[in-house]
Amino acid sequence: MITLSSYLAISFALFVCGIAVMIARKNIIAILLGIELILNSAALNFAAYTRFVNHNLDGHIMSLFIIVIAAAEAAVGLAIVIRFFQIRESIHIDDATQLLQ
Amino acid sequence: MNGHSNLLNWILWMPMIGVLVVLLLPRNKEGVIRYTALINSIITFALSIVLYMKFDPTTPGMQEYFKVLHPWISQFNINYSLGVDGISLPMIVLTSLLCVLCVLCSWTISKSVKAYFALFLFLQSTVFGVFMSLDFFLFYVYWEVMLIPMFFLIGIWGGENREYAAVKFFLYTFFGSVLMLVGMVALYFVSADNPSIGQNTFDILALSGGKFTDLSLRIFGVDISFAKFFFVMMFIGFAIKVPVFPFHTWLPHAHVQAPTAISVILAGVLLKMGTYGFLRIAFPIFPQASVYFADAIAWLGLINVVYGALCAMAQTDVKKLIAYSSVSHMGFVMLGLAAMTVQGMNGAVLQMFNHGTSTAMMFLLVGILYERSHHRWIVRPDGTKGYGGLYTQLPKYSIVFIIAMFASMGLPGLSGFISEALIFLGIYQKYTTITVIALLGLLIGAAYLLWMFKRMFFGEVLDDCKSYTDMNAREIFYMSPLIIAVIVFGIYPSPILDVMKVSVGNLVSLLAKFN
Amino acid sequence: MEYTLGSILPIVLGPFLAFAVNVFLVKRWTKLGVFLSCFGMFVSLFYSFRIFKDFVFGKYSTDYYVHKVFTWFDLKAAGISDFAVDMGIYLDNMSAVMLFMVAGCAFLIHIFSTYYMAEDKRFGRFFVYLSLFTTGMLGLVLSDNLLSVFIFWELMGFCSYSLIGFYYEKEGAGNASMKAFMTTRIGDVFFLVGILAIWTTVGSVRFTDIYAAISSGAFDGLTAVGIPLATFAAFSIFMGTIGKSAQFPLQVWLPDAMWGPTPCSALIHAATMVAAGVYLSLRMYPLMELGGITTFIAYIGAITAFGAATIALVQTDIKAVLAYSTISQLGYMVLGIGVGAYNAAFMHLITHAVFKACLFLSAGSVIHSLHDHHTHAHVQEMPRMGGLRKKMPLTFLAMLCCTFAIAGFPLFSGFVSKDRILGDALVMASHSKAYWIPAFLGFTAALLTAFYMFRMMFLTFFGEPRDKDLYDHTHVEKLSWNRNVPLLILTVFTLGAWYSGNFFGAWVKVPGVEHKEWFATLIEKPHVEKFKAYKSLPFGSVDTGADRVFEESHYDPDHGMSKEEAHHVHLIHNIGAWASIVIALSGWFIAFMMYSKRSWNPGRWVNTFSGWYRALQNKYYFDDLYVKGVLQRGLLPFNNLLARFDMGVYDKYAIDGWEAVNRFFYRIARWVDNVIVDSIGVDGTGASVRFFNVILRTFQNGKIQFYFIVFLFVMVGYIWKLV
Amino acid sequence: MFDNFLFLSSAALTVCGALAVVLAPNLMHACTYLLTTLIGVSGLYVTLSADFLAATQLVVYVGGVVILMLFAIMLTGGNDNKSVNKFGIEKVAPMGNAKTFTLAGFSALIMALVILKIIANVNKATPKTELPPYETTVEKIGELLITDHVLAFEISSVLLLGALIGAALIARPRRREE
Repeated sequence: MITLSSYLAISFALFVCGIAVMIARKNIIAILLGIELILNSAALNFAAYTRFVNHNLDGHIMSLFIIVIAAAEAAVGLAIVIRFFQIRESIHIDDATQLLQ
Repeated sequence: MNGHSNLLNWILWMPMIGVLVVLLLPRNKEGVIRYTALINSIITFALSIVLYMKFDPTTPGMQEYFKVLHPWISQFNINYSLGVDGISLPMIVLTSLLCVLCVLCSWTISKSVKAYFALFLFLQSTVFGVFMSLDFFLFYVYWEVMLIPMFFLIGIWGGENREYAAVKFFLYTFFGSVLMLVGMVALYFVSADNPSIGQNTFDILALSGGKFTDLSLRIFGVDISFAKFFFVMMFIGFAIKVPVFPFHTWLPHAHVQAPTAISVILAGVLLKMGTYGFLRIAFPIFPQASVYFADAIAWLGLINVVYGALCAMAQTDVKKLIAYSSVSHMGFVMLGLAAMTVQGMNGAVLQMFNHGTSTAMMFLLVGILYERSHHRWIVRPDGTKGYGGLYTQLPKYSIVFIIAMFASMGLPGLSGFISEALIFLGIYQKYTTITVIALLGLLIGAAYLLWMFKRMFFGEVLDDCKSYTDMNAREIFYMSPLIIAVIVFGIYPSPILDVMKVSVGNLVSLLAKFN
Repeated sequence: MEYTLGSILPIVLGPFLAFAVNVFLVKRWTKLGVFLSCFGMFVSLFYSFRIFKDFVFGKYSTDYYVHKVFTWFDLKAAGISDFAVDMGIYLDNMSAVMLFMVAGCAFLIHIFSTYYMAEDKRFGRFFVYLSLFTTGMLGLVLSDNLLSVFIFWELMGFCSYSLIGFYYEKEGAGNASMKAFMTTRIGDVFFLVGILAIWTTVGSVRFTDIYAAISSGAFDGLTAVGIPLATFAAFSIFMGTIGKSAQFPLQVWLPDAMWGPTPCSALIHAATMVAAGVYLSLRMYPLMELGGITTFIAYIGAITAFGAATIALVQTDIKAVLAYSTISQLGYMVLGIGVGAYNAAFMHLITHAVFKACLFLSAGSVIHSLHDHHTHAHVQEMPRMGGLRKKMPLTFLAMLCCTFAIAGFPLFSGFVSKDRILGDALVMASHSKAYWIPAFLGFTAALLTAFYMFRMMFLTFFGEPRDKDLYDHTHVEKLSWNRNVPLLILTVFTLGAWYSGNFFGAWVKVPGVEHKEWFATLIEKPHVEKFKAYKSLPFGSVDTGADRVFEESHYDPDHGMSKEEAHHVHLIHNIGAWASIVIALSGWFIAFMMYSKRSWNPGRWVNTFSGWYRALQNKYYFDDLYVKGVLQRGLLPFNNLLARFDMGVYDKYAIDGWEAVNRFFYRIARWVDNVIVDSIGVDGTGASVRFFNVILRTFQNGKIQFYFIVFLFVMVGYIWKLV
Repeated sequence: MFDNFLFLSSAALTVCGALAVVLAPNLMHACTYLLTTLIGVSGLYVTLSADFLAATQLVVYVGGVVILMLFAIMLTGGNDNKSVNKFGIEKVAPMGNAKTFTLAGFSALIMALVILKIIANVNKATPKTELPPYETTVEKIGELLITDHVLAFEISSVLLLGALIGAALIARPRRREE
C-alpha cells in the first residue's frame, strides 16, 4: 500500500543524503549535487502532499517553481564555480574563505 | 472654491516620473537625457505656477482644495498627507524655478549624465515632499531621503575634496535629524494623552497650536518642560540645516565642493528647509517654548549675521565667500523669526524667497566663471590675483554680477531690500540693540561683496583672463528669470507677500497668545 | 492749481522711462539713447517748472502742500495686522524749488555731457546711469516719507558707485567707487536705524505724520539704548546726512569721487546727491530740534567747512580743489541747519548747486581742452596750466562769475545765502558761548574759500602758461552750443538777484525798497502743530488743497521778536554782512598778491608751516586712519583670524574633533575589554576565556560547510521546539 | 499493481542513487548517480499523478542541470598534467575523508531524528482519504500558471533570464590586463 508516508520516507532519505553530501564533500560541485538532492526532496514532498492531502494543483506549481529555481541556482552556482576555478585554480571549498577576511 | 485638486500629487511626483524616464533612457544618449530633465522640470514649474494661480490667498492655514490625504501605514496612524499654505507656496515655486535653471546650468556636466539627472530630479521631488508634507513622519522621511541624492551629487560630481564635504554634510544633517526624530516620536506618544487630539498621531496640524504646554519631563531627576526640551531638540535639528551659528561649518565645505547646480539648490532651497521647519513645525507645535527661546534665537541670528559677514570678508575663494554670505543672510531670516511680529515673520519668509533668488544668481555666476577659469581664487594662495579686469573682459557678465551683488546686499529697488527692511522693522520693535548690531552686519555685507567685486572686476585685464568668453545665449537665458525676479520683486513684492501674509499672520497670532 | 497724477508723475517717469529704454539701446543705438535721456530730462524739467511756477508765483500760503498717497504693499490680514507700507508724493514750497533746481541742473548737465562724453567709448552707458540717477534724485525730492527717501537715496548711491567706477580699467576708480559706497553706507545704516526708530514709535514714516507726532509728544519720555529716543532718532538720521553730504568724519569719499567723469561730478557730487543729505536734515529739522542735537550739527558743519577749506588750500588738482570746496560749502549748509538758519541753509543749497555745477562744468571744459600729447591723457594739474583766459574766454567768464559767487562777493548768489548763514551763526554766538567756535570757524572758512578759489582762478587763467607745450596744443575753444549754452545759463543764475529782491542780500535793508524776497517768503521751518489735523489724499483723487485759501504770509524776519531783540539781530546781521564782504575781498587780495602779482611767496608759508602743510596734503591723515588704521590693521586681520578660527580651529577640532572623540571612546572600550578579559584570564578563569575564544574562533573560521552545519543545527533546534 | 511496481522501482532508484552520490569517491561517478536519482524522482512523480512535473523533471534536470554539472566538472578538471595548483593545493578536490564523513553521518543522524519526529506527527495527523484517479494535469497547470500564479510565473521567468545573463557574465573569461 503506497501512502503519503512512503513518499515522505523517500524524500527524507533524499534530504538526509543531501545533507550528508553537503557536509562530507570538500568539492564545491559535489556540494552543489547535494543541494540538488535537497531541492528534489522538497519538490517531491509538495507533489506528495498534493496527491494525498489537498487535491488541487498548487503543490505542483510549487514543485515546478522549485525546479525552475534549482535550474537557475545550478546555472549561477556553476558559473561561480568556474570563475572561482579560473581565479584560484581549485574548487576546494576551504579555499573559498574570502568571508573570513 | 469647491472640489478637489490633485495638483500637489502631480507636482510631487512629476520629477519622479522624470527619474523613471531618465533611467530608462540609454546611457549614451546624453542629449536626450538633458532635454528630458529640462522638459520635466519645466512641466513641474508650470504646474507650480498653476498652483500659484489657483491658490486662494485669503484662507489662513492649509488650503482644503489642494489637500491630499491617504492612509499610508494605518497601524501607526501615519498618513500620506500633503497640503499647501502661504508659507510653503513661495518655497514650492522657488524650488521648481531654481530646478529649471539648475538643469540648464548642468548642461555642461559630462560625467555620467544619466545618473546625475536622475539623482537631480529625485532630489527635486524629495524637496517638494518636505515642503508639502503635513504628516510629521512623511516630512521626516522626505527630509532624510533628500540626503541620499545630495550625498551622491556632492560626492561624485563635486570638487577636489568632495568626499570629505559629502560625508560631513551627511553626518551633520543626519545628527540633526536624529534629534528631530526623538522629538517626533515623543510627540507621537504624548499626543494620545492630549484631550484635544485623543490618539497617537503624526499629523502636524493636529499637533500644532500649543497643546503641550503643561507637560513636563523627568530627566536625571530634574523636571523639565516637555515643550522646552523637545523644542531645543528640534531647534538643533532645523538649525543645522539653516545653518545657525555653532552648526554652520558644513556649509562652506558643501557649497564649495558641490557642483554649481547643487550649490544653487543647497543655498537656494535646502537652507530654507531649516527655516521652513521652524515655521511649519517647531513654532506651531511649541509656541510657548518658541516665545521663551526667542531671545536666544535672536542672539544666534545676530551672531550668524555678523560672524558670517566677517568670515566672508576674509575669504579668498569666491564660492566660499558666497557660502559665508549665505550664513550671514540666513541670520537675517532667523532674526525675523525671532521677532515674532507680523513684519518680522513676513520679512523672514520673503527673505527666504529673495535669498533663494539672489544667492542662486551668485552661485550660478560663479559657476559660469569657473567654467572659464577652472579656479575660484580672488587671491591665489601665493598672493597673486586670481582675476582682474573682468569688467572689461566680460561686460555682460559684469552687469549681471552687479545686479546679483546689489540684490544680495539689499539695495533698494532689488529684492533683498524689502525683506531685510521688514525684518529689521519687525526685530526693532523687540530688540533695539540687536537691530543696531545686525545693521552693522549689513554694512560688512556690503563691504565684502564690493571688495570682492573691486578685486575681480576693476583694473587692467589679467593675462589669464584674456581668454574668457562672455556669457553665451544659454547662460543669459537661465540668468534672465532670476534677474527679472530680483528686479520685479524688488519693486513690487505684493505677488509674494499677498499669498503669504494671511498664513504668516495666523502663525504670528498663535505665537502672540503665548507672549 | 489742481494736481493729478498726470502733472506730477512725468517728472520722475521721464528720466525713468528714458533709463528703462536706454538700457536696451545702449549698444546699438547710442545716439538715440542719449537723445531719449535728454528728452526725458526735458519733460521732467517742463513739469517741474510748472509746479515751481505754481508754487512760487501762485497765490499759495507758505504752508500749502500737496500730498497724495498710495499703498505700495501691505501685510494686512484680517484681525491680525493692518500694516501697510504707503508711498506718496509730497509737494510743498521747498520741494517745488528743489525740483526745479534738480531738474534744471540735471538737464543742463545732460546737455553738457553730450559734448563732454561724445568721444568716450561708453557714451551711451553714461547716460543710462545719469538718467537713473536723476530718477532717484527727483524721486527723493517728491517723496513723502523717509522710507522712500531712503530707497531713492540708496539708488543714487548705486549710481554714484557706478559713475565713480565708470573708468573701470583703472584700479583707482575701483577703489574710489568702493570707498564712496562704503563710506556713505555707514551713514545709510544709521539712517535706517533712525527710520526704524521713528517707524516703531510713530507707526509711519511720513514727514507729516512725524511732524504731527512731534507736536503731540509721541517721542516724550521714550528712550532707546539709554538715550532719549528723539535724540537717538535725530542723531541716526543726521548720520545719514553726514555720510551722504560728506561731513566730518565721513568726508573722505568725496575727493576720491572725482575719479568719475566731470559731468557726473558736477551733477552728483556737487549739485544734487550730496545736497540730498542736507535736504533730508532740513526735512527732519523739527526732529533735530526736538532731539537737541542742533549744537552738535553746528559743530560738525563748522568743522567740515573749515577743515575742507584748509585742505583745499594745498590741492593742485583742479577737480580736487572743487571737491574740497564742495565739502566745505556743504559744511556751511549743515552749519546753517545747526544755527537754525533754515531758510538760509536751503538757499545756500540751491545757490551752491548752481554755481558749483557751473564750476565743475567749466573745469570740465578746461580739462577737456587740455590734452597731453605725450601721455594721451587729459590734464587736471593746475601747475601745468596758466594763461588760459585768452584761449577760452567763455569758460573764463563762467568760472569767474562762479568764483565770485562762491567767495561771497556782493551781487552774486553765494553772498546772499552764505552771509545769512554766517549772520545767523553770529546771532547764535551772541546768545550762547557754545556757538562762538562754529561762527569763528565759519568766518575763517569764508576767508579761506575766497583765497583758494582765487588761487585756482589765477593759476588756471592768469599769468603766463607754465607748460608751454601743453598750452600750444590747446585749441581755442570751439563754440559748440551744447557746451556753451549750459555754461551760460548756469552763469546767469549765479547772480544774486535771482534769489533776492535786494542786491545786497536779505538783511541789509535799503530804505524805501520793499522787502520782496520770494525765497525768504516761501521757505519756512515746518510748524509742527499744523500737522496735527492733517489728512493725506489717496492717489487717484483730485487735490483739494486749494481750498486752504490764500493766507497772507506772516513771514517776517522780525516775527515774534521783541523790539530790542529784533534790533539786536539786525545789528549783528549787518556786522556779519560787512565782515563777509571784507573777508571775501581780503581773500581775493591774498590770492592776488601770492599768485598774480607774486609779491608774496607761498613757498615761505609752506616752509614755515611744513608740518601743517604735510598734514593738509595728507588730508589730515584721515584716509590713512581709516584705510591703514581701521581696515588694514583692524578689521582685515581680525577677519582673517576669525575665518581661520572658523575653519582651522572650530571646524577642525570642535566639529571634526568628534571623530577623534569617537575614536577615543572606541579605544577606551577596547582597552577596558582587554583589561577585563586579561585580568579575568590572570585570575584563573583563563579556561573560560580560551573556551570563548575557541568558540569565537571556530565560529569565524570562514568555512562554508561549518556555517552550514551551524545553521542546520540551529534550524533543527528551532524546528524541534516548534513541533 | 503497475503502480506499486513503478513506485518501488523508482524509490529504489532514487534512494540507491542518493546513497551512491554520498559514497561515490569520484565526482564524475557521483554526478552520474545523481542522474539516476533524478530519474527515480521523475518516476515517483508519475506515481503521484504529476505527469507534467515528471516530464519537466526529466527535461530540466536530466537534460539540463546534470549536463551542466558534467560540463562544469570537465571544465574544472584542468587540462595540464599538474595535480597541484599555484597555491600548492591539489587540483582535483578531495571528495572527503573519514573525518568529514563522520561529521556528516553524525549530522545526518540528528537531522534524521528530527525529521522522523516530524513525520511521525504528520502521519498521525493526515486523514486517509480516497485517492483521486489519475488524470492529466498539463491543462490545469497551464491554466493555473496564467491565472492564479501569473505573478510568480512572470517573476520566475525574469529570474531565469537574470540567472542566464548572470551566469554568462560571471563565467565569461576576462581579458587579462597585461
